Amino acid sequence: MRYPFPVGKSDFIQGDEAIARAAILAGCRFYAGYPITPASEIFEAMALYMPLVDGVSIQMEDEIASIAAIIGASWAGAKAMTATSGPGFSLMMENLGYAIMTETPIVVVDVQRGGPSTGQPTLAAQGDIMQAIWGTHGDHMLIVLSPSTVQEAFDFTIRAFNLAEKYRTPVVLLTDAEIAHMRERVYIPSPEEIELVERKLPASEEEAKLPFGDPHGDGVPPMPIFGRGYRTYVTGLTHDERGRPRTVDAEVHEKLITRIFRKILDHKDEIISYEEFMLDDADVAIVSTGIVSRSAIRAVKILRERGVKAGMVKINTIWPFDFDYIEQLAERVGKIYVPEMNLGQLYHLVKEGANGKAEVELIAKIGGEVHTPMEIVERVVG
Amino acid sequence: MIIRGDEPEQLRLLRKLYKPGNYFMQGNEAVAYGALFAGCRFYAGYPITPSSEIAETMARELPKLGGYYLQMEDEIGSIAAMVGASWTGFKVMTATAGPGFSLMQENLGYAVMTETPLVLVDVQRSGPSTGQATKGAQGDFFQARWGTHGDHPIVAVSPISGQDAFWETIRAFNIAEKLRTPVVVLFDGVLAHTRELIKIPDVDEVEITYRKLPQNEEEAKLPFGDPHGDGVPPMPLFGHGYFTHVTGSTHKENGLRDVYTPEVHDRLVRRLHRKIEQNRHVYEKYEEHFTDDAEILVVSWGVTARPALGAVLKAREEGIKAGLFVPKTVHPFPGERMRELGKKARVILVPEMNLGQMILEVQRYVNDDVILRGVNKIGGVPLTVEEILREIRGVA
Amino acid sequence: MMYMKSAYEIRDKYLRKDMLPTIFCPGCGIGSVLQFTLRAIDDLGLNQDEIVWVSGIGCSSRVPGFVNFDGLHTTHGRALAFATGIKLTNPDLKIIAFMGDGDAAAIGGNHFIHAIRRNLDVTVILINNFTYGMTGGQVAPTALKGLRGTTAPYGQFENPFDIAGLAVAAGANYVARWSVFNYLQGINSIKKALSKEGFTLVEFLSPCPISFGRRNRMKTAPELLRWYQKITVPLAKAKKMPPEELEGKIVIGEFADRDRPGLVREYEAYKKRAKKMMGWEE
Amino acid sequence: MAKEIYSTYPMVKYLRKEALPTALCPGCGGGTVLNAFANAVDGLKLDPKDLVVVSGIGCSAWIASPYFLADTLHTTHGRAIAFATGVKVGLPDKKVVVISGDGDLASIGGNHLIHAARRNIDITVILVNNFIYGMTGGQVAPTTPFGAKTTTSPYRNIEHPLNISETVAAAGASYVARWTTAHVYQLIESIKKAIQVKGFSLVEVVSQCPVQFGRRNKMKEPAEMLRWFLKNSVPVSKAKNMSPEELEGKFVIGEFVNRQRPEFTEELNKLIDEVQEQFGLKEV
Repeated sequence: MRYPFPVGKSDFIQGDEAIARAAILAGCRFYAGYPITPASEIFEAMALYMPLVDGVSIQMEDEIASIAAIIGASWAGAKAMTATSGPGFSLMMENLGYAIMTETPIVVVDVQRGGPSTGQPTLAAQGDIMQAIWGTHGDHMLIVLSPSTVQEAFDFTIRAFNLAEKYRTPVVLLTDAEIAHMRERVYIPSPEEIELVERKLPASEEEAKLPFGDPHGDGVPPMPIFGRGYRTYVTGLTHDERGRPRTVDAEVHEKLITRIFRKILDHKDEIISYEEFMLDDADVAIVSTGIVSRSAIRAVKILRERGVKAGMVKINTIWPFDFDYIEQLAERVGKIYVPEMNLGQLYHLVKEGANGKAEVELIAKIGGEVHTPMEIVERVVG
Repeated sequence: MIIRGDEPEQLRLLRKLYKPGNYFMQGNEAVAYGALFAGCRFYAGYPITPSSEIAETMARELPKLGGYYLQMEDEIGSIAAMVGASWTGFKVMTATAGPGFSLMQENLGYAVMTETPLVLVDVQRSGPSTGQATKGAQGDFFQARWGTHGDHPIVAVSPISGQDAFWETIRAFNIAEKLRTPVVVLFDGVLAHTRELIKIPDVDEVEITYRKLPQNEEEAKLPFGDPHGDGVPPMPLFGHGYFTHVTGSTHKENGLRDVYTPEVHDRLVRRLHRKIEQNRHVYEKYEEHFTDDAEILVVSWGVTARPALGAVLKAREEGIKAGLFVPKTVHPFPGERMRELGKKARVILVPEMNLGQMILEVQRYVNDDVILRGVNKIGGVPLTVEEILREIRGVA
Repeated sequence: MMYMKSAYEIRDKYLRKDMLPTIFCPGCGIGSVLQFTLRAIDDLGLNQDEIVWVSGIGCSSRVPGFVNFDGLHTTHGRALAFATGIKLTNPDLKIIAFMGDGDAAAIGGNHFIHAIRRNLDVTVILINNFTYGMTGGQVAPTALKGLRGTTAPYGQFENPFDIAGLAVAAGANYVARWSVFNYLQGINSIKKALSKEGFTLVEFLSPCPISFGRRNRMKTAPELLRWYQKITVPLAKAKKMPPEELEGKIVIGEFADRDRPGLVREYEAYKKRAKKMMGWEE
Repeated sequence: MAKEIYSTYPMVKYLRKEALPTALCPGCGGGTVLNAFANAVDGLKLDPKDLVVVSGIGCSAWIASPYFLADTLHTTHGRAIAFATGVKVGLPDKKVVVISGDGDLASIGGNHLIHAARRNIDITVILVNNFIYGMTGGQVAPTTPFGAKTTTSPYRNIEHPLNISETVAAAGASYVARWTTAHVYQLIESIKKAIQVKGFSLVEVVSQCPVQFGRRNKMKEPAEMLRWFLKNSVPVSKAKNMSPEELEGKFVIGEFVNRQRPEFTEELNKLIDEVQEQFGLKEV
């Protein structure tokens, strides 16, 4: 396999470019998109690479069509991705729910920018955290990842594909304009160095007949993709294990939806990822995600120099959120600070997790600039 | 229409058309009549179960009142047309269900950002996706709060009966007009299709609010300023020669775009939040039953509040000290009151027709010494008094 | 007279027995159009395992559930966008999009014209019944002036869409329209559509006596069929009629039959060109 | 320098001075469109107080919003016409004009465009067609000529451009015309007609984007692009006798339709009158 970019070595590239290269190496062979700042460079890179690796890159008439096309492609057997930003992400909400309901593995990248509405198209924000979790209607479960460096943008994209394939679910990669447009040194591994997960396919006729069943007990049914003679029927309506619409049967609905929750929540340990820094003896914790974590690490170092026993947690998996871990953390430290580039979103999750066991304080910043380490330090030392 | 000073004519028509009295009607119809009484004279929508009867009632009644019913090409077009009409002075509404609500999210954010008063009724049905199209649910609780991208505040009310739907719709319009903001009515498929005896009042019993208009040229020049200190700028409507510029991009007080200056964004978005936060008295509303001495506090909302009340009453008969707290305005959540009540309770039960959404709001305001438990049911069948009572007994 | 298999043979061969009966009301035209489509597939001898049925939301969109093929029942209006992903990923699959008028022309109007513009290789079978049947008979953008629906209780005042006409203007390879009354022409058109590259459309005027007919003084399917006979004008005849006379009429026939290259072929050439431009291939 | 230009430019009275200079790139055709629109308003002696201008997202959406001094509604991507529908119903006596780009109105907003044409609502749409998404960095548009290079069709475009004017005419508009920025006088006249016509009117303006489109297609200079327009323009009357192959890559210019059809807001208000009459609600 020949790649249209160097592999097995480092390169100095933008976050958007890193995401595109990671997707190609993860085996993504279908990309559908629509231009939007600051995600367009992902699309432009995919447009350049896809035809060369015998994949498809197509520009659809809008974001609704883009996510629709990748769901179709996934059912035809391809690993598929789209990338967008706030306004486009809002438009995708209906079909994101469809992907959850039909258990379609796809990766959706949301490069966050200042909002609401068209807001600040070129500037970074973290205002879509709650939207990624709650944006579509009805009870639903999905996976949301959040990188803090260009290298992580690359690594998490590969992880996003692996999780999507493994759990037959849409995965949202929530990054921001800052990481998307920042250039950093990134190690692009060669294919042998990358561990890829492929979706389970039906091992027998029996399994193929239950595209929404649970033959292996892990909540994840094998996916009988189109064109293999399985004659699969896929619908966003409430359906039984065979995929037949059963829209007035409460039990069928409950069984389906709880399995969709279970297949992710039962594997929380594997899906959830966070990193701790200097937390062992800390009595003040900073919890942050994405680009802000970089200022937070620096802030912790400054605070330590000043004699404050500070530590921090970088949240890599935003959803499912590890409420239990935050509760344990709250028991260990007296106070938790949550710096984020919005007026309080991750803060809500942390507060729920802390369960009243520690004081939780929000350090909000909006307008497009990342917190400086000193802004965090000053809030902590008062 | 009504806002332009032809109230006498509108009152004459309302009186002539709708005699006060008790009528046997669906919750959806109650919403529609509430809107008509609140002064809504523009409706743009798209067919979707279980909200269609609202559109059908509006299509039948609005022309009689000289108002406009538009069926747009989709839900995105519907909310867009509403925003346009609102800027010409109309009180506007649309109704939809989950899938349509998902489609409206982008323009809902636009309405928040441009401070456009409108009322959006989401008749919740069982999801995700197309799910159970004809069945009720309460699964869009957090979508209403967080469904559009970016930092944004939102006001959402949730009626607990057909009669309540009539009044809560009127209240939604009043909040929207008073605070120049979109208001979501979180209704549901169960109440929407339940027929009940609903009292239509005399028009004089209905208090309605109108949006603030600019008092002078100066005010009109700052359509996104805060001349009165309440965070709510007067709205210089189109067609009055104000040359207003309205944009969903980050803008200054005069409406002109400035998408690069962090301070401008900070000022605007923080005011949008402050406007909602500091005017709690305009929208905060909840119901309480036996909360004074409740050891077991049931917190519920919307359609589930009714069986919850039934269960609490029965529990009291059995001597269990149960109480009920029902937020009627669910977003912003009445957190302070929740905190006070949470201090007194030993156990808090949160029954809802989803896998646990409002319970997360409750959790933020109670300490860890309270036992907090969800009573969840999905599949389209409402929780029963018996089911909730069983849970109450279980912790009594 | 050509030999026709019995409806039972067609049913047994192509329908999922465990899904029957269908949800369609008595007198609904969807069953007829479904039968035309299955007969066309049968006559052409197409491989059942190489066809995917795609649909959106509405009565007609429930069809992929009843036929024994791979099927993707999607969100409202978006079927053709989903189809784009399937077709480009696996070009060996033939795609049939079974759509209603509200789905294809109201909420899905944009995907419709853009799929045509791209010349996506898909055959659209479109049920036009002037109404939203599933949600209770609201007026559709295809409804002729004066027709009633639950959201047009005083008669439709908007101008109607001519879906076939729009498809021709947007550049579809094959476009035909019939009423379910014209069953032979209908089957032949579907066969032609399924045999061609690129975007093909066969639109059917199809009775919905329950949600539409009842509100328009045509309570039964035969009444609706008679009405179709009255309002439809064959293309050859329509060409000689002035616009005023055509007001309130619907033209039927074959409107376009051309051979622009389909999206799959264009994309294959594109991949070759890309590799050549990058010096990967001669 | 800028001040001097404004003081001698007669149309400046129609512009929002505090918003100038515009954000458009040098050589962009957007200025020509703004100028033509201002001249049409001037020629018709329209009071800008009787105008509401609506736009979506993109460079062309910025042409009149905020630069034109009227009520201006800058909306979400693709939805300008749907917003304008609400404005027109609310203010039936005002002129509602939508000025936006090809990506905005014909790609993501294509559905609202054809449905507004079907309804024949009295809105004037000035669609600036520069074949490209300029603001986001030069991605392929549904109007990009077959074979042209863009950032998302780096190996040349394989899709065929949508014939916007023809499609809108087929959908039922009252007035449809197409010109290029090299046909300024005809353009002004067409905009005047479009504003006056009762019903949905579309003026498609083929316009140059030298930075995002021209640069990638061997036409770096605006003048080169204008020459390209002039060389490849074919009047409607002549195009009628040409085969599709001969018309490949040509710009058909002129008026496509100019007809009277029932108009939406008029029909809507007529219906309301009838209903009020029928239920005896009219005041005696």
